[in-house]
Amino acid sequence: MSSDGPAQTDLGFTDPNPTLGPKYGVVKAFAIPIVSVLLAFAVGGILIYFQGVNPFTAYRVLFESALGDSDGYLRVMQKSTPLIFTGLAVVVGLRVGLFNIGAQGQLIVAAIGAAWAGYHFDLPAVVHLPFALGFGMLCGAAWASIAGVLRAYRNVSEVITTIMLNSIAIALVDYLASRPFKEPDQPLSRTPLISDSAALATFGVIPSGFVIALIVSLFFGWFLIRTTEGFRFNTVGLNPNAARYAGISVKRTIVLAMAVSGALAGMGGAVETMGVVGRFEPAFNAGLGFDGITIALLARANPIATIPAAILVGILRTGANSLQFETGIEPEVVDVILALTLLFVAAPIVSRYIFRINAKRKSKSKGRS
Amino acid sequence: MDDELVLEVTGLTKRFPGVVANEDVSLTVHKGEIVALLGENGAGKSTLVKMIYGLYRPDEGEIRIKGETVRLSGPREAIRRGVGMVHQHFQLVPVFTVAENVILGNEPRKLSFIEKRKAIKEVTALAEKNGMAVDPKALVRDLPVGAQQRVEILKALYRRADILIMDEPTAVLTPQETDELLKTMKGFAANGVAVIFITHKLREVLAIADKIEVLRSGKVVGTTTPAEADQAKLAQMMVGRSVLLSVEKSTSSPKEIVLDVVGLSSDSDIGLPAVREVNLTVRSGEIVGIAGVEGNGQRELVEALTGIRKSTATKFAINDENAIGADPHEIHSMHVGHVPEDREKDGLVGQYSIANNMVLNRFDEPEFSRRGIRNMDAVNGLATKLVKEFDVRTPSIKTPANSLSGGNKQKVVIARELSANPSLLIASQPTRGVDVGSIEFIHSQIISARDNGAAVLLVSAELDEVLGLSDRILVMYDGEIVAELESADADRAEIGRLMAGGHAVMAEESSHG
Amino acid sequence: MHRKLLVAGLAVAALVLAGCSSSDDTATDTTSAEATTEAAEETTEEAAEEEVTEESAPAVTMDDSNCAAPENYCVGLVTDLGKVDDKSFNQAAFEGAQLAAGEIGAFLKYVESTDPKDYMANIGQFVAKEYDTIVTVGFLMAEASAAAAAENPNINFVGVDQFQGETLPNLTGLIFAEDQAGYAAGYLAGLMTETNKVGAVLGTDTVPPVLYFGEGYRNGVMAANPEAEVTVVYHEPANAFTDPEWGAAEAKKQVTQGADIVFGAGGGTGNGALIEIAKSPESGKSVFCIGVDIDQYNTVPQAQSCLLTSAEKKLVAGTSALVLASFDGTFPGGNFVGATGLAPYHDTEDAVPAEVKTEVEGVIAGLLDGSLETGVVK
Amino acid sequence: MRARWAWTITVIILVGIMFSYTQDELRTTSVLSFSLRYAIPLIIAAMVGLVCERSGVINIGIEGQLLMSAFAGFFGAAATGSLIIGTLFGIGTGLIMGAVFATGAVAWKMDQIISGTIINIIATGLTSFFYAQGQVLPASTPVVAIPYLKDLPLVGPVLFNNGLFTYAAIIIVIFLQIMLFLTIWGLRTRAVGENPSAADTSGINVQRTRFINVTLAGGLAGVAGAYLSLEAAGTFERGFTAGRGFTALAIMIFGAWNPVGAFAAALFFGLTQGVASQLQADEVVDIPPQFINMLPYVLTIVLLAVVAGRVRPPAAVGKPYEKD
Repeated sequence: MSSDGPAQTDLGFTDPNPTLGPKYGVVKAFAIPIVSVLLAFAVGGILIYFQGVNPFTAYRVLFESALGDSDGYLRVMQKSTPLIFTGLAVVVGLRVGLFNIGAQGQLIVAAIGAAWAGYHFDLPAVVHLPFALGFGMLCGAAWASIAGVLRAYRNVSEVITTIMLNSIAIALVDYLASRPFKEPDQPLSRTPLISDSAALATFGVIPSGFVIALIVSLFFGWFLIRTTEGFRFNTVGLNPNAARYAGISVKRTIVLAMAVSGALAGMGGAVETMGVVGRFEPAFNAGLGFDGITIALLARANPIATIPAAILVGILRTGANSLQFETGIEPEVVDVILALTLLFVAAPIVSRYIFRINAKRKSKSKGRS
Repeated sequence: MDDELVLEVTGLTKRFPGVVANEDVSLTVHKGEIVALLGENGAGKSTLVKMIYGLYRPDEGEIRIKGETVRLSGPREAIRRGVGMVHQHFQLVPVFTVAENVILGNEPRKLSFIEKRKAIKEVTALAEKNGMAVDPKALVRDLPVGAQQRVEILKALYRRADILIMDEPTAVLTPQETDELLKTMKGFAANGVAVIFITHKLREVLAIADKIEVLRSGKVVGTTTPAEADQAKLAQMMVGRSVLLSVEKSTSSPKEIVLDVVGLSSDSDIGLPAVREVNLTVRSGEIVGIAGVEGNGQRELVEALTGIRKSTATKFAINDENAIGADPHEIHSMHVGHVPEDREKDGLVGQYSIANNMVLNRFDEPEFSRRGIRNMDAVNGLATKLVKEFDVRTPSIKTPANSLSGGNKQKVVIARELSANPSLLIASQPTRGVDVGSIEFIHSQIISARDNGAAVLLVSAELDEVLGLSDRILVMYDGEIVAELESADADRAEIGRLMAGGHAVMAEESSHG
Repeated sequence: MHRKLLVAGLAVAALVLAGCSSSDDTATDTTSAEATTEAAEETTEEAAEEEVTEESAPAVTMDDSNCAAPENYCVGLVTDLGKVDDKSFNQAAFEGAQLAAGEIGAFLKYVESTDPKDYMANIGQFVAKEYDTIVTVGFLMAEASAAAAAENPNINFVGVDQFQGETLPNLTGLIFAEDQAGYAAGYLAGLMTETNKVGAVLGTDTVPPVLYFGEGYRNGVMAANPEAEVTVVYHEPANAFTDPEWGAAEAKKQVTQGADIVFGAGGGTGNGALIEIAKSPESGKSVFCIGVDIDQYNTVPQAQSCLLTSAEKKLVAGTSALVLASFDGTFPGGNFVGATGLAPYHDTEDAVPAEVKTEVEGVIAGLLDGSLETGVVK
Repeated sequence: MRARWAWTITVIILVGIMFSYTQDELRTTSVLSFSLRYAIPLIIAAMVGLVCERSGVINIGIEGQLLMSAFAGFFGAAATGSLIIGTLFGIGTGLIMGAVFATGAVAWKMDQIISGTIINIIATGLTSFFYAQGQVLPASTPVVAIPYLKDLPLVGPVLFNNGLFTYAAIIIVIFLQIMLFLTIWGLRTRAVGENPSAADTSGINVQRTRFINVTLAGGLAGVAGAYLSLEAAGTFERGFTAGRGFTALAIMIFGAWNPVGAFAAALFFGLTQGVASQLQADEVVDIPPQFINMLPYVLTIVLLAVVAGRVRPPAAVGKPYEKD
């Protein structure tokens, strides 16, 4: 038992370099999340059944509304976008052995930061867009860095600090939106609308924020495997002692990773402000950071896998209201399904079952050789 | 010694994923008998006693305690049946007092409340009775190692253990402390306690054991007594063939100074001085060995020299370059290779492939990366080459390091550190827990590094290793270098005394007398 | 063993939950008109033991498959982040829609938003089915309603609690003079107080209606009784409407400090205050509470003993009137100021002197005809 | 050193309260009552975290446990018409939630943070999904004034004129303080939280101890949840625990993992809330309420940053116990 390394979170990811790593991670990477989702849907189906609705009808409605037409696609993409970012934020933390519970706080701080940068300045779009986006990311990174620095230099658990920082962030943005940044001459607590020059466009049914999310996600998939900095992240996450002995500054890596994590969550908030909401309004960003935890775990700390995981959550959240419209089932059933999915992904029951099947198969195939 | 059989183990087998830790082990222990379990690291001694203590459950076989076949569900039941254990890594709660640690699990109680005063009285009495001085109200974290071990022993005695297992109790003690402990153990035996004594130190075994069981690769390979055996015979039984007592090597031809240290001091993890004003030079082409009982500052010294631990020094230079305040990365770039003491914890990333481990501290060098992007072809190329050169037995360079044996893991670390052609190699316990074949290979690699002009600083708790490899020997005691000897005139007994804190002069006197 | 424990535990929990959910069959009805859909029809046999839907409305159109047909009239309702059972304005608006739908034999269905970004989409579901009238509830939805109304000129939109700056013929914002209701309540409190101290426990002042209620109340008290001391405390914005425990504690504090009438306004937070006052042994004798939005005598039965009245926005009446107007073709467009006033005294009828009742009625009349100002700056 | 400034602050606050009492009796006692009331659920919830962490398990699922048991307590009482049965429902649900959490975090050795997160998400989902409106408590919990004591100046009306749960909370704190530091259970629990391996070799079943403690802590969460819905609020709303489970963690840390310390910390934070709302009511100064509300969290972070190392969680917290 090492006493002073970062808490290790074994999520079953193995050698992060697939070209060098063995293939045994594949089962864990795909089978467990898929089986877990199916199981969660099964249990959710039972709940739906007891509400007097045919679960198959309910699920058909849910998926049709999300994937049935271009409007559905657009909404799924819009909903998935911030979730990809917050999922990535949690993933990057996990890779370095940090549990960033604070994506929510980082996201809202960045969302109001981007809104301020978006309405307060009047700049040409080529400057304004990156400026507002960057300023939001900076806010998220700074917010997360408080936890990162405390973790690295004072050995204070980032779990506790990010929980505290979430509560502080909520109070802080409420204050900002209701007083200094408030849109004047109207009663609501919200900021003014951002200038058009800071608004992210939607191309047809494809929001540009979603495209950015995809690119960033793919980038981090590459970054963690192919770059020296990514190698540092992984090494610190897997064995901080060995990292230190190998000349990697663990403290610097922790601070950097937490800042990157916060910047990613912040990007989610900024994109949400600039691409979807158009201003900062407190209720509009509820729960996005917490969904990030679900997504990161569902993706088993793989950056690219956050895309399908976020899309799944996006579909569920998009379809929830249609489910109520068509069948009268309360939209909260989606939360129950997500919680169950997370339970099955994290709990060893599913993986044990899958591995037992797998082991049996292997022992059979070994018989040949 | 009594004839009453208190412990009988037959056909005990324990498997862990991928390893058979114990296979068909049988053993008998009588009342008042001291049975030594002798074997190298990894021979299965600890696994065996952990089964007897109920920490592991045997896969096959039978344990009979005082004539009764038992299936131990855990330590609690073992304790109830009179089995006590002094663990190699002390099982103490640092923030508890001595008394609290001793009574934990067997508390004197009134209703559910602990009778604190009674506990302190009992512990004091027990300590006095067994001649072990310790303050029951002191916090364990404030005690020195020797005193902590006494607490550990008191814990077992408090539970009225009449079968006492001692797992490598002398590893952390000086020779003098060791002698005292051996005396105490004899006292226990005289009082009718059966003692199972685990060690890999032959001298101790011959000194006090009534019976010696030698384990190798999880099996009992022989049973003997001190009367029938001598050190050479025991060693042969342990390793299965004659040990090369001295390593073959040419005489050294030291050249320029590579490592030059004057007045280096460093603190331990809990902030106490661990390394005091150490002066040290290592020249190109020589191996300097540091002998000493573990815990006398060797670890802190190595960590200070490699930049992992903060230190102060009047002078600390590597190849004439100032290294005071340098971090591990900077030290590494001064062409220093470091084989850490605990390779699993500090030397490797178990989940990484062999290839990634081969460049663990060089991944960002221009050879293996360009503008922050890793060059995997170069990495794989180097790994393939090193696996062949250093005879790492692995199916592939993509195999995770976790799945290698101890010896092969160590070869990966040594290969990595030597492949950069270091001008200074700091090797800490380079053959700990490594099989005999690998030991020889590793020794020959260290010597050939020296012959190629590297300066080598070797730290080892195995005196034979230090004696066999070093050209010069420094003895470390209580954070200080207390003596420097040319290996030619080094004498085992003398070094032993030095390791125990005896001064060189005294050593000379005693050797005259 | 642990696994069995978990399964058993979950089973027990599920049973407990199921028990709870079915126990509301007899509770205040909210499920009437939305009941039957094609999905539910498919499963009616299976759902034999399910909630029995109480059809309060006669001759309702049974589904929304053909809303475009003139003989089928469909009414949809979208809430903001609240639920139609929130004991507050969402519920009142829904009840209003139910009332109207029952009267005209319309089909009624609702969707509860879970994310503000879904407002348009949720409205869109009703639009797609060509609903005739769509009720959107809550000031947060004002902009979404305006946008939807502009896009769909042949559907009428009722925006409850939404001030519409731009006038569209097919969008009517149902607004209320909360300050007037608050003023009336405050006036009553000012006359009723024996200790010359009255209090108010409110949701956040960042939500306009709450602010108007609060400040109207303050001014009302002062107008009735210049010697009285008014304590007005708002919750912070986070969890402003879901913190009954804070509401209760704050109400208790005000009573301890001598307030004998407390106005609780702010969703669950305000309800917490009302329930706390009702716990007092003097409840209904010398200590009173005043509710908000709708007649809380019905929605917060625990508070009946202390409930003097409720500063009412006639949400039910207003919503139902606008839905009916939409049906009749007399939809006004722009903004429609709904009635405000005080709910009946109920159990405290006898505690309020007749002259107080008369005086308060006079004040309400004055507010309505404009002869009296509340002094609240909007 | 920490103890010294903690005492200094305590003395300053007490002197302040005395002074305020001489100035305005009623305001002082009512603000203190408010503070105590604000503190009570936090205190009990902090005890949940404390028992878990002292056993080596970090529980960030307190929020969910509170929510579920408040839900079950309220609807149990409403359905059966009995506050006592409702309370039992709440505690029972708390125990179940504790056992579920223990199954994940202890028995299955899942990551403790993930287990807690799952508890929170499940609780939010289930309570929203199954929430039914229109339920009413059969009665309100009685306020019990303790004879003689209630007539004491200052402390009488504040401490000795409360609902039963309030007394229960105070008793729980004292009880746990005694249990933790004077009894065998306490010694063993602390051993398990500090060095599980040492506990194991001393014959203590680490897994069982943790499982039982975490489950029982869930029962405490049940008490807190029942308090919230049955005594404090008298109702249930979706999500109405309003982050108290997280604030409880802050309080636990601020109290240095010590029941009485946590009690003091909770009272301190309660006092800040009480004073803040009084300032607003009296229209004295206009402090944005958000700043008052973030105070516990800011102070906790500052505390952790400044005295890190001295305020130390039990050594084994967060790590599932693996033999060797």
